[in-house]
Amino acid sequence: MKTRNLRARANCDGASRGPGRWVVRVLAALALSLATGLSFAGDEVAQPIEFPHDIHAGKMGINCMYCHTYARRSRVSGIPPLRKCIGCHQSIESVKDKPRIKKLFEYWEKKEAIPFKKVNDLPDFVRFSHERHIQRFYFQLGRPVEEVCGYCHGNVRGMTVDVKVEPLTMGWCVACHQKDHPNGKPGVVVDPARVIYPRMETADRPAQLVIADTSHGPNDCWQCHK
Amino acid sequence: MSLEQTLNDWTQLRRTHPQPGSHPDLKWAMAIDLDACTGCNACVVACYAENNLPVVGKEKFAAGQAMHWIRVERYWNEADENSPEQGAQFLPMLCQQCEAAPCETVCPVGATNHTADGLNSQVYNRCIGSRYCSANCPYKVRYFNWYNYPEQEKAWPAPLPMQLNPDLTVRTKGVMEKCTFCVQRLTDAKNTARNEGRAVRDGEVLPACAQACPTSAITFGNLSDPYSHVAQKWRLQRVEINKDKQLKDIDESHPGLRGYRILEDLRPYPSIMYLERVRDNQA
Amino acid sequence: MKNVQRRDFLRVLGWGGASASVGACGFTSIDSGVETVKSYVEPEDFNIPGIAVYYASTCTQCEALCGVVGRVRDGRVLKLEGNPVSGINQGKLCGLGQASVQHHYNPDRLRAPLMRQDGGLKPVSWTDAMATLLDKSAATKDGRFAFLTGPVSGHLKVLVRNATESLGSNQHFTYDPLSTRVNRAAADQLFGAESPRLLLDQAHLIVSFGADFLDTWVSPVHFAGQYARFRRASDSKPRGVLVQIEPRMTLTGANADRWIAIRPGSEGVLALGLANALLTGKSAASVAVPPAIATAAAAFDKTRVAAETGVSEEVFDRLVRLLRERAPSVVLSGPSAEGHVHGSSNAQAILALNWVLGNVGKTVLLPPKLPFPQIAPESGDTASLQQFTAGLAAGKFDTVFLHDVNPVYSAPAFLKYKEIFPKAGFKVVFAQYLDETAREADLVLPVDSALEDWGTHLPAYQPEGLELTLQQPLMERLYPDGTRSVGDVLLELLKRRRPEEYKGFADYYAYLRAALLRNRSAFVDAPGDDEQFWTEALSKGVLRVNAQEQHVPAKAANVELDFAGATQAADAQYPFRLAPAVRASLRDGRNANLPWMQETPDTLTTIVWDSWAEVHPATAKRLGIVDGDILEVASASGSLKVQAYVFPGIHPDVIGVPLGQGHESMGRYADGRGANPFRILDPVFDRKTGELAMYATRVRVTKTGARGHVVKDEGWKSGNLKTQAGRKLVVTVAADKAKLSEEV
Amino acid sequence: MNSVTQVKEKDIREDIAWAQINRDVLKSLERPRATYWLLFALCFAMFCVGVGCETYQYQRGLGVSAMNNPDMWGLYIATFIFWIGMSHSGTLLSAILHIIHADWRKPIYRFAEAMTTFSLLTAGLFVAVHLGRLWQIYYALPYPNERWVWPNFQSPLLWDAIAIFTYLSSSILFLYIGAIPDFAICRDNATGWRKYFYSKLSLGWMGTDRQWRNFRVSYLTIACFLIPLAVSVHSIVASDFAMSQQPGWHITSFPPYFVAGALYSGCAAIITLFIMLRYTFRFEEYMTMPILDKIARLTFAIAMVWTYLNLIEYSSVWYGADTVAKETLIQRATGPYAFWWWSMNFLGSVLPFTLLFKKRRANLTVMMIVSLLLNLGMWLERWMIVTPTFSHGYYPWTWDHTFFPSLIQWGIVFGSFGWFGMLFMLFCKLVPSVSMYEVKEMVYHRKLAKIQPREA
Repeated sequence: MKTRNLRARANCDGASRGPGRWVVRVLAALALSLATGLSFAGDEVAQPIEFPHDIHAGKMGINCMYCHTYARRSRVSGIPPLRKCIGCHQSIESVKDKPRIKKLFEYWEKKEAIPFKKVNDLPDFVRFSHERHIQRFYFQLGRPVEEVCGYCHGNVRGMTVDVKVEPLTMGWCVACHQKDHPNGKPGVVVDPARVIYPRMETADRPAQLVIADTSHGPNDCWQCHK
Repeated sequence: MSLEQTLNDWTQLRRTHPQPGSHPDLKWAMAIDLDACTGCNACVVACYAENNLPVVGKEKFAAGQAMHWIRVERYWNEADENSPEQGAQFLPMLCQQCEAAPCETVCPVGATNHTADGLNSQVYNRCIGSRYCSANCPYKVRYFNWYNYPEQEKAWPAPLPMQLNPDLTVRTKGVMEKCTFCVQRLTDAKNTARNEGRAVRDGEVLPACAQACPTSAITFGNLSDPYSHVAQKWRLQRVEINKDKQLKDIDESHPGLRGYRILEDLRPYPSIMYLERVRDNQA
Repeated sequence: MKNVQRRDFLRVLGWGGASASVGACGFTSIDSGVETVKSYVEPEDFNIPGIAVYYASTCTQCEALCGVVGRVRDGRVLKLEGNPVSGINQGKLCGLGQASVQHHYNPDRLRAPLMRQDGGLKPVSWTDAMATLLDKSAATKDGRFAFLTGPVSGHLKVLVRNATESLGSNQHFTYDPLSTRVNRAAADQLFGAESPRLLLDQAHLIVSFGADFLDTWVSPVHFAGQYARFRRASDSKPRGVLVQIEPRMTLTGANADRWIAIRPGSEGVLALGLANALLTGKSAASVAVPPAIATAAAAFDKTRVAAETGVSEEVFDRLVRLLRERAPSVVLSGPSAEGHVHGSSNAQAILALNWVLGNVGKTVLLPPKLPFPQIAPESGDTASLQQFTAGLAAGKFDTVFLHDVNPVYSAPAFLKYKEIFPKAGFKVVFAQYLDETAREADLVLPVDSALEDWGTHLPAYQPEGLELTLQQPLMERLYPDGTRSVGDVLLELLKRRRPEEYKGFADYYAYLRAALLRNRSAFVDAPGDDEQFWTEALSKGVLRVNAQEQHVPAKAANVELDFAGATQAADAQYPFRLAPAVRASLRDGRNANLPWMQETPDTLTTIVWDSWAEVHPATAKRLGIVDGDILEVASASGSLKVQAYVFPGIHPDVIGVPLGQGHESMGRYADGRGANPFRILDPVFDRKTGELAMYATRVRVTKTGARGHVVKDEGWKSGNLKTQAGRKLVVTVAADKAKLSEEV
Repeated sequence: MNSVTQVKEKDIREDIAWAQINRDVLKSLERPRATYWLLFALCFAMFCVGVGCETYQYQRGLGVSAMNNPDMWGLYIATFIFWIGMSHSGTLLSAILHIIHADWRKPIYRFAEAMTTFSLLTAGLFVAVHLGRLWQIYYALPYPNERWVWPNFQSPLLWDAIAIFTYLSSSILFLYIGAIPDFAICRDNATGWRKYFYSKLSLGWMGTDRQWRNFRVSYLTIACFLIPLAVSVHSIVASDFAMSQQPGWHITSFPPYFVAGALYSGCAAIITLFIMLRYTFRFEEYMTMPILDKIARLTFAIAMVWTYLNLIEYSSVWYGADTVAKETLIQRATGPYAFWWWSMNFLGSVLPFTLLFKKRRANLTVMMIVSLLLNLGMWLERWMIVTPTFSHGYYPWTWDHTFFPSLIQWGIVFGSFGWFGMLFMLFCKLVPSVSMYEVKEMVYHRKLAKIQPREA
């Protein structure tokens, strides 16, 4: 069983039922506690059009958000509307006859959306906002885009078809939110009694400040669980 | 994070008494004016529409398994037996989002606990359905999924599922659920505010019930913001979140105070203040 | 937003997280390549996946016609909120309005036209259906056509009228089972307007004779908003006092400071008694009161009133004192006062009190004059159904269209509607469900839901200025080739009959747009170019019409009262009066198939999913009735079986049975539930207007011996607990103790 | 240790040959007769009923148990407490009586301990049955996980989980260790697979001095360890209620009250099984009437303690400040549950007085019936603690005075007895239900007492 599946199962509460299944999950969960350190490998996904990220983001150096334009405005990043692809490619003669571009134009003629497969998917009970992360790290803290998107999506410039590079499980999110990422305002002293767990403080940082740092992060189950 | 750390947290978990300043930035609270409430049920329907509540049908309703997060209760006076001359008494009852919530301490898995902005959260994924929270809830406003409504009980025959709100899950059998103050709206509002680098404005976000209420009987807002409408109401009624006896209880003669919290003497410190219903005896 | 584009984006696309996940954790696989995500073909700036867009429209659930905004996300309408721009509901919305999404997504909606072939209704294609429709209507001989609709206004009314005329007929009937015609007639006579503008929030006192303005009467959400302000106190005005006088407690009565149970039918007597008491010591000249009232009133002194109405003298005096002290006030007349042989006289006597008290001009004003009468609201009545039925019986109609009505369900049994209906040659029913009437039709045309259709509406009650409300689709048709807009169908018909006039219009939408643009000048601050005007109109959902204000007449027109039969001798065989109460959730029964409406407890009895008979405790005691007893409520015209509910808020001589249930064919949530009191109404009519007297039916009640338990939210499992059992749940404070004026 | 003096008269005949003891006891392990299989089949059938009901409930959801808001806990929790209570018998007999050298316990403690273990197992079932999502039950365990989420250590339910696990494991250990010498005896007399089976179980017991010494020490240690545990377990179960905020639940005297109730039902159950075993396996020689008499008297004593605590509960509620709690108490006595409540009090407090009469104590039939009734009373007690508070709590709107469990619930409760029966019958055939080596000790001490009577 691959680590990813283990993680998936551990985060899926009640999706698959049936007597005995939960035993498996106990084992899975226990195994997980050991397996947290393991490296993660996503597998290739067959897409209707193998979109070459390496050319667009890598060679051309196009900003991720030029195409994934919703990421900074919405909880979902979305994939570019067909018109956007056409907008450029109808004027790029050099590659007009490449098979993928041909395919692209076929879809365009049919005025039909391309049925891409999701690579990075979250369970439906998770409330995750691209907007917040982009706004904070890209716009407020001015980190470079490849780093900001790279936190979760890895080095997309190196891939043709995107591949999932991080497990995107709760433990993984928490691990990141526990890190001491710089906080806009100084930590407010909050009564620790009001926030239950998982508690984020590490030995070197007092509880109160941590809560202020991450109180709207994973300390607050409702921030991510809907 | 080590077990020792958790245990250490556990020792400092709950006080019997909420501290002033527990929620420096944000503390969601309500004030419900029973003189304005006409008992029209608009809030109830709004809640069904917003929160994907299943319609359980007559049989299950008869079995006491209805799923209305907010219910409008109708009481008569003892004297009303033959002619209720001053009408009926309506009470919209929803989760009181207690500050020292009896439900939170008893949940074996901590599926329900207090959020940083003073809500009493219920995490469906975590819930194992021991129903201890409901057992310990004085208001009995927690509702248990006795059946698998979405799939087995067919609570939403097609195309009704298209109406379901994607911002929150549809609960399945075996989990406890309750009023959340429409947390999905609150979270979105907070995100917007933080994107714009400001605090949440008063009136910027309302739960479905408050938004629908034709008489605006429900005031909702941030109690930690002294200028918010709800905070003003609480202050004016001399009701304080961290007291279990308000001025009104201490000094009966004090004129003009209508604010009270239900079953306050049990000390759950509810976040909902009710305003007494007014009747004119001259009429 | 340009409409063309909106139509495009309305295509539903499956975005990640766009679909509500089913199950406590719903779709939980986080493996790659499982879910598909599609991109838009043509992007729209205002449409961001995962973010909801709001569109303004109009709620057509009742005649109030509140403005709504629909929350649309990824092409699906999710929820309706009140439209803040609308002067009617100012951003608020009642439960029934919220529930109209369930009309839209209802599993029992018709998805294809049905045509009667060899006895049964068989699904056919729209092309065939339209062909038949056009042929049949073409074949109709002049004048032998009739159109029965529910209350209708705006451009749909124009089309209906023109379609009727194009078939050489003028037989357009508007039928409303819950008609307020009596009230409107009386108001028209007394104030010169059918629905005068009421400033409840300005009043210091409201005396309502059965007008349930908080729940079911005229424009509930608007009045509820006013009521809230009416209850507040300020330095300028005290907290308003509400007195409700009615035989059966309505929600408004439940909120009254004083609820007075009155003998049904004697409301007018009480009103005259009050007039008498108020006028004594005043010269008739000093107050502008209709002479007839003044003269008639003289005959009604305290004791007589007490005797006839059953309202004690002490209560009467208190009422007089209130009316003297608290000015300005408003006196309202409602269905329970108007549903009698002498209903009109009751209404006039009651409304005339506003003259006596000098409220007219202060709290009772006139709405502005409507520039275009052709789109004026046609609030229906029941008399028209009688005429229609008469016409059918006489075999005067080859072809009939029915839209937005369900007479087979809502017509009283004595009309024998179901038996007579087949006499029409060709019966076309526009319907959303296969309801009782549609079953009898020859051609059933499935219509769009209110959230799919275009439309303009003119609310009969205009709170401020003059508002024309726009109705626009909140999403694409659920069944694009299954349902159509009535407007489109009628336009089709008109194109056939009067090509030269109508060939210009592609569809109903085009027609509306053109019609409104043509009269742009008629609207307040209509901006520069058409496009801008139209866009703004759509985004607001409300158009303010330039209309000149009307002022109330200085003196009331005279009225003629006729109280014959006001006080009838007790009937030994049928000792009780039937109060067919209107429920805000089901109204005339058209909403019985909305699960939310069935599941939300009734406001006063908290009963769900059923009908019941309200019996006063004393009566129940006398007849040995307890909750859950199955009673037979029988009138001279029929009987029904229904469970008993012992209810203090009702006059001992009255049995209350709510309307709306008892459907035979409507849908899975409505069918075979409860009983339908429409059926057992007696053929009693208001003497002046000929309206069906809803509250005049006399019934007798007998126990069948069967007993169930009443399913309700109230603690039926705890010995029918009705009080707070000593807990401090709802606390009541006396008005003089509270300091409302100092509250925020 | 010199326990000569502890040997009471007539607990056991002193002239039983040791070989005969072996023979008599091992006889109970021989190939079962048809009646055994019949009984076993019966228990299995009961168990199947339970499983059937549970399966249906698992598939459909807990709604089928007719629970509702407010009646969130039905029979399941009541019966859970009942079984936990049962489990206190064994500990009482083996541990407490062992420490105070009440040697008459020796012939009967073995099956009592078995009872402890099995009723704990049964109780455990009810936790699972009660849960809405039992496939997530592991969330209640403090296991390390990548989400860094721990159970809520504040919740009495969590304490329950931990306490019960500990108690279960240590009672199993206790049972097993106490039986090692007997397993050895079985091993020596067995053939075929039994030989293999018992030789594994007896852990190579040779009966050397060293083994005996270690055996005694470890046995005593666990005994001492077990007593506080037993008390704590039921106190914790009590705190499920006492720590809540509901009228009629948050009562200080609950923990001792529960413990007393537990011992009470435990003793009653012992009497029942005592009589059954004595009858079926012809154990008259070992399970003698004097012993029965002693248990009976013990039972009476505990019954009185229980009654006392019960009255304390009532009076503290009655004179307490919480009006609602008083209301609930009155509701119990006069409301829809009046019959159950009064019969509970009668069976629990009045019936035990029959045990005062020597003649009754000597009459097996009477004792059988009484002991069964006492347990019924105890079961009712649990139900009367759980349900009335739910159906008549603080909030009047949701009162439900008509609550009655559905057949599904009854089916599962019914099934649990089948499950217990099955386990116990297996036990009888696999483990000597009378501790042979300790009976021998008794006989030996008897003899000693005869030979050298105590000097005045």
